[in-house]
Amino acid sequence: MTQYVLRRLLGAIPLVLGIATIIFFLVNLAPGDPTLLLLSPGVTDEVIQQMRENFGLDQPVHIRYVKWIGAMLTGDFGYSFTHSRPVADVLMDFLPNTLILSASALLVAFLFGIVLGTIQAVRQYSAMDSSLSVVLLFFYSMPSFWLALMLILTMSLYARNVWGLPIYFPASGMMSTDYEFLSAGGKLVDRVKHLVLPTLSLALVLMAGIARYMRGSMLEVVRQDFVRTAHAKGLPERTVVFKHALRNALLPIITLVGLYIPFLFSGTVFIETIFAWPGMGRLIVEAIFQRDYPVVMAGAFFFATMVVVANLVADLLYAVVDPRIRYE
Amino acid sequence: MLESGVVSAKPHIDRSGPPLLSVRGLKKHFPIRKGTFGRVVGQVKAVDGVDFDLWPGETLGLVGESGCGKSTTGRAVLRLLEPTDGSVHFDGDDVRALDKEGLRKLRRRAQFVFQDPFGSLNPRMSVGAMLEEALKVHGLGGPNRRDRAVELLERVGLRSEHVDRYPHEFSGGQRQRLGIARALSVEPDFLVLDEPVSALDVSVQAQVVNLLEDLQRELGLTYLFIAHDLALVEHVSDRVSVMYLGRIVETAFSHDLYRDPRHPYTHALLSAVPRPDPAGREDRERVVLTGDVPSPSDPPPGCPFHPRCPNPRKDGRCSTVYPGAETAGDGHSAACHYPYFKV
Amino acid sequence: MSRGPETVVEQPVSGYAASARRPGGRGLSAVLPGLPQLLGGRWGTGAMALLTWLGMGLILAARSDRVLAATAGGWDQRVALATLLLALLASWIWSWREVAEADRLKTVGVSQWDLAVRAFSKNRTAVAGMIVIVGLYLVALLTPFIAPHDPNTQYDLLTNRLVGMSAEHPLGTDQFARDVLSRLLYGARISLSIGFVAVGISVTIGTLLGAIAGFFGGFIDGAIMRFVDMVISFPRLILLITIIAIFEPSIFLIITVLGLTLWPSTARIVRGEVLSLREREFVQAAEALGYPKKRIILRHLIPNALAPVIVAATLGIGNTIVLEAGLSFLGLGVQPPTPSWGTMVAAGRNNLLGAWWLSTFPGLAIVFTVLSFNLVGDGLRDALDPRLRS
Amino acid sequence: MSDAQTAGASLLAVSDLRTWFHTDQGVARAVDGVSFEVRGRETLGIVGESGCGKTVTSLSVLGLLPQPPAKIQEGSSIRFEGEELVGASTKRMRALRGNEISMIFQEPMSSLNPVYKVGDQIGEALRLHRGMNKRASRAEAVRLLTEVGIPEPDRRVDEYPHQLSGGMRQRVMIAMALSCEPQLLIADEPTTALDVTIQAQILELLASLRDSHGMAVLLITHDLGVVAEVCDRVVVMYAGQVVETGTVHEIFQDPQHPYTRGLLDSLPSVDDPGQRLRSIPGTVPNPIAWPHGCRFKDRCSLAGPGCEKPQDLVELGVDRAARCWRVES
Repeated sequence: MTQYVLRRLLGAIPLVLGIATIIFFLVNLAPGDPTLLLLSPGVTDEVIQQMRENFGLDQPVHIRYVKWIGAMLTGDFGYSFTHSRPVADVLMDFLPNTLILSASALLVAFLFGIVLGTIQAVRQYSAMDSSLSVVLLFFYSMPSFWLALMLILTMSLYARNVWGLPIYFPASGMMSTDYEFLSAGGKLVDRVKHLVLPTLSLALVLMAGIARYMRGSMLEVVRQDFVRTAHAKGLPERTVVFKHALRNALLPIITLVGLYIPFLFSGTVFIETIFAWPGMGRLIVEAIFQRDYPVVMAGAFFFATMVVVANLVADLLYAVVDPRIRYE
Repeated sequence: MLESGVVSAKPHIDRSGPPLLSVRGLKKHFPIRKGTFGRVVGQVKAVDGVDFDLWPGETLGLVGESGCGKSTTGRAVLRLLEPTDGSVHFDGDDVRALDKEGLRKLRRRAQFVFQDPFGSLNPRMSVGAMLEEALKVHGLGGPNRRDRAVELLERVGLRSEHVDRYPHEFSGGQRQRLGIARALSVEPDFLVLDEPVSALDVSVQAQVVNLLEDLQRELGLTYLFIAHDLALVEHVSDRVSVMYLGRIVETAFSHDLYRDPRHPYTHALLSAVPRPDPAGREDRERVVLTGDVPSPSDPPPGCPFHPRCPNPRKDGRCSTVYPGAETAGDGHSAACHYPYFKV
Repeated sequence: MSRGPETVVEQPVSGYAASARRPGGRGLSAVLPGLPQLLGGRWGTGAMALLTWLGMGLILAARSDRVLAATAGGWDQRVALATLLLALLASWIWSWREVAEADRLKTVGVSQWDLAVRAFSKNRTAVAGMIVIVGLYLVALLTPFIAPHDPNTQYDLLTNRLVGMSAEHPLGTDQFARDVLSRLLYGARISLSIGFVAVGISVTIGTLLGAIAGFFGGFIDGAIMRFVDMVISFPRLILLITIIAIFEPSIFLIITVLGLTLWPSTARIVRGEVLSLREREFVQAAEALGYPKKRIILRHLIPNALAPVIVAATLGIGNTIVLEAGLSFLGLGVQPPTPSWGTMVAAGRNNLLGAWWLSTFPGLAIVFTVLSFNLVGDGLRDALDPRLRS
Repeated sequence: MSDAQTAGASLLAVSDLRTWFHTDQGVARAVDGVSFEVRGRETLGIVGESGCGKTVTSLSVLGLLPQPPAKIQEGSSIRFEGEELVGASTKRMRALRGNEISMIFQEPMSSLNPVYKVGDQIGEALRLHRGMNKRASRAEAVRLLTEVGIPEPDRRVDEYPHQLSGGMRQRVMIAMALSCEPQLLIADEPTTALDVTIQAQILELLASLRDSHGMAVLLITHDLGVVAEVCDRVVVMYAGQVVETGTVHEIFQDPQHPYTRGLLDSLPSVDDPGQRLRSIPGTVPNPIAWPHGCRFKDRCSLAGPGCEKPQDLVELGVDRAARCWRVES
């Protein structure tokens, strides 16, 4: 088993290096020159020239590339102009927030997606199946940033103030202003309340996709010969469905993890911007606008690594569930 | 000069001249790759040294259980799969040395008929278009290729108005006829038939087999007939070769092979075939082999059949020395140190 | 064992021909396109022809002044005029030919595509999706005639700013007192055209590279697939944002960038299909018949690999529309004042409480457009399902 | 073996079974009035070509057909030890399946669940019907694996289906079916997907287990050779109907119905390969529109005026009948 893991890890390294290379050359093709940004009226040319040197911007590209990769591997991601702090520290502040949001969105999406998909497949052609299909298709076709705005509109603006409902969820930031004064329990409740809308905005679109996929996968498995064998053994319907069919139907869903993670991270860009959530997605977009290339490069590199790690985890999970893979 | 004991109902085969097809030491190994860089860690020896000859107008049956390499042999002979070793001569030409143009000419004279009625026809092309395409690529059928296509359909027992129909509108038996019509479109002399009727019901099977026999008699075709149904192979073939784990273990005139099997595997194979004759079922001699066929990636040393061989005279030589296949006077050869001889 | 009795050629061609043939069908279609189809029980085709014809008639009647002025107007007026005439003609010809088509089917066999069309037209939700899409494209092309106001003119800022729904402005006005409905109609062009063209580019590249990787295998396959793995494993939006932010955003840049970054998923699908098709016996038969590689790829592999590509493309258009809206939302899409749904949703963001309609309606427009494409995509997937082939 | 069931009385009695399929092209009458009996310790063979309804018949007995699209019509009767199964409660049917009546299928490659251990799948019926715990059912599974001739059973019991060959998987299926000592084993084309030498092993195993367990076997197959080797009595089916019944010797030595004769003639026999095969022309008609009268008339060499009216089974002796007006009773 460990041999299998090692081989997968080795396979992932060229992938990550490849992505890093693409990002590096992409960013360096950029016409804009980052140092111009620092131009306050009084700054003389020598100072700019000096600035370019210590950021190493004057050396030819390939040298900068080798130095950058070298630095990258030793964990030195360079210096951020806009935050005037080492990029590594900046990332350390923002990365955990993105991970919390992505993890909770992933959990919600896969949990509800699998449950809804299974219900649809088990109750095929029923009213439940067709109505769920329409609702899910509706969410599947929705841009997550619009869903976020609609959730804010209803759940945090209109619900309590206009419609007088006891529902209210905060629409920005990770915690309320009076966070320090709350009790430990209160703190937790406050953090969760702030997490609800961003997670739903990210998760619902994904959940719809997973449910559709799960329904198809279950319907495919229920047609297999071994399900008929299970019935021929006299097993009750729920054992056939939840023991024999479900586990086989979950196999392709696990591969979806690898496929949907990039989709999820793309979503964080919007959700973090709308909900003022201090995460990596928002960090990168702002860095791009401000031409803060070290942050862009490091952030993109981190995202790519996280996707590769997620794929690796999905592969391992697949090997755990499907014995046919384990021994190769 | 080989001469069968009993002249079967088939036309007399003249084996005095050179064979149309002669295969010597044919091998086809598939590499087993592992790991991310696809390191080769072993070889599946699907075909591991096969020799046979085929005279014009003759039908050679190639029979054996799944995994014995009979289909791979059929494909390697026509270079649908590039052989790993050995030589194949068709009408004197060295097939393995043919360049692109030479191979195209070979395709005109040697064709292939496939097994799966549902997979052997392009679902997106009408039957007429399929036949016309074959004629067009080889520049045949003259000005009006459509008439030639209709002629081919009628030749295999279908009707002219079927020409614009699509494969999914035909039954299994009719699709096999279409496969045969496509092979005939380039007017070949030699056909490799890879389990042509195995996927069909018995009654439909008989229709297609009769068609193949009529075509052979009329057009003087030579067949390499590959199948796992022993009774069918005996009915169709003049001579039969039995394959096991990538090699031919026995070759004989079909009549002699079934009366007097000399290789222990052929003997066991024949006794395992269920006979549609309940009267004799009690006193029939039964040889039931134990265990499964070994994996072709590491065949047992010496004679590949020795681990399962029920031959009473089996000894150390069997598990160390590979038995050569000497051909007895009556054209009957068996690759076994101690072949069975009818007393 | 062959799988039970299938449709055997002896039986006459079922269903399709008999019901379409109505005496005097041709005459009816001349009077009112779509009528013979409706009477013949084929709602999908009938409704589409009839609605198109009536729609065009309505525009001619209500907006005849603009139609006449169009000949001298800008390029979008001329495009609108051409669309109007073409749509009228199309509904006539199509309805006429469709009746004749029924006779042709009597003699010729039912091809895979006929089977798929018949299965698709039985799926009501898919046909509904198709009708909505055709309607959207017609509306987008005919906007110069349909839009109540000019999208960019700013009415009196004092009285007309952020006004709710009214007769004058059915969907209210925005923060620059511009008519939301007109902007929505003009915005449709951006979303619909970008989605279509970008997917067109990416599907073509993806199919070709996928087929080559699948057919030739070995080193080429390895190289293409490693590159595909890389691009697919990277969050696409961040890649897009990086590229667009570097160069000046414009429609042309967005289309090319979307087109060049969406092809890997199609390549993966086509490669998988080609790999499985190569094992199929009819491809080996083509090789046995000595057909040149080019013919095998173009005539035997790609036609049979198209089904999943068509489905992926249709679903792809929906996703691309969402992606484009996202870029516009971040200000990286079409630059103001040209209207696009994404920018309109973004504009409404800080007026949520005061003017809820600013973000809601463009968002709904996106959802219904993408929903229609997804409905059609699902319908196509079931219709092109290989199990239906025999 | 319950005492109520003596050697002569019928274990399974199927009479006038009609199982129809509602498809969008129309109603396919796959099984259209089939009657037969299976007695204790006996092997009854149902033989026929694809599309004759033999598999649908076997699945109807255990009620394994999804309703819709399938539907067992009123008037159909399936009695097991005298108890009517058509319309029986799902709970009752579940108590029978895998316990009193077991079934094995054609494709060993796909009939076992790929993600569960072999021992677990064998023990499942035992845990359900005999209330055994995990440990006891695993031990019994090892014993069963030995009984069906699988080498190193204590290692194999913890292996997964993909690690076994086709022949071994079919043995596992048989072990699974026999785990609760059923009275009737239904085998749907058990050896069709296997090679000749492996098929011989499995047929021999089935025959010995039938005698040692004293159970009846209902064998569904298209292979007349297998029928001749293993069956005591035979039912020949064509186009959803029984066209001939009789002992295996009567059917092979003195076939009455033209279809049975046609089947036997199209077999290439190993003993005299010379003469040309006499094939049956045409193809099986479409079950949505069975021809009226005799369903074989368009393919029958003896077709005549009498074939236009519906044919019923003409009794020719004890358990001996044929559905053709030309047959003299």
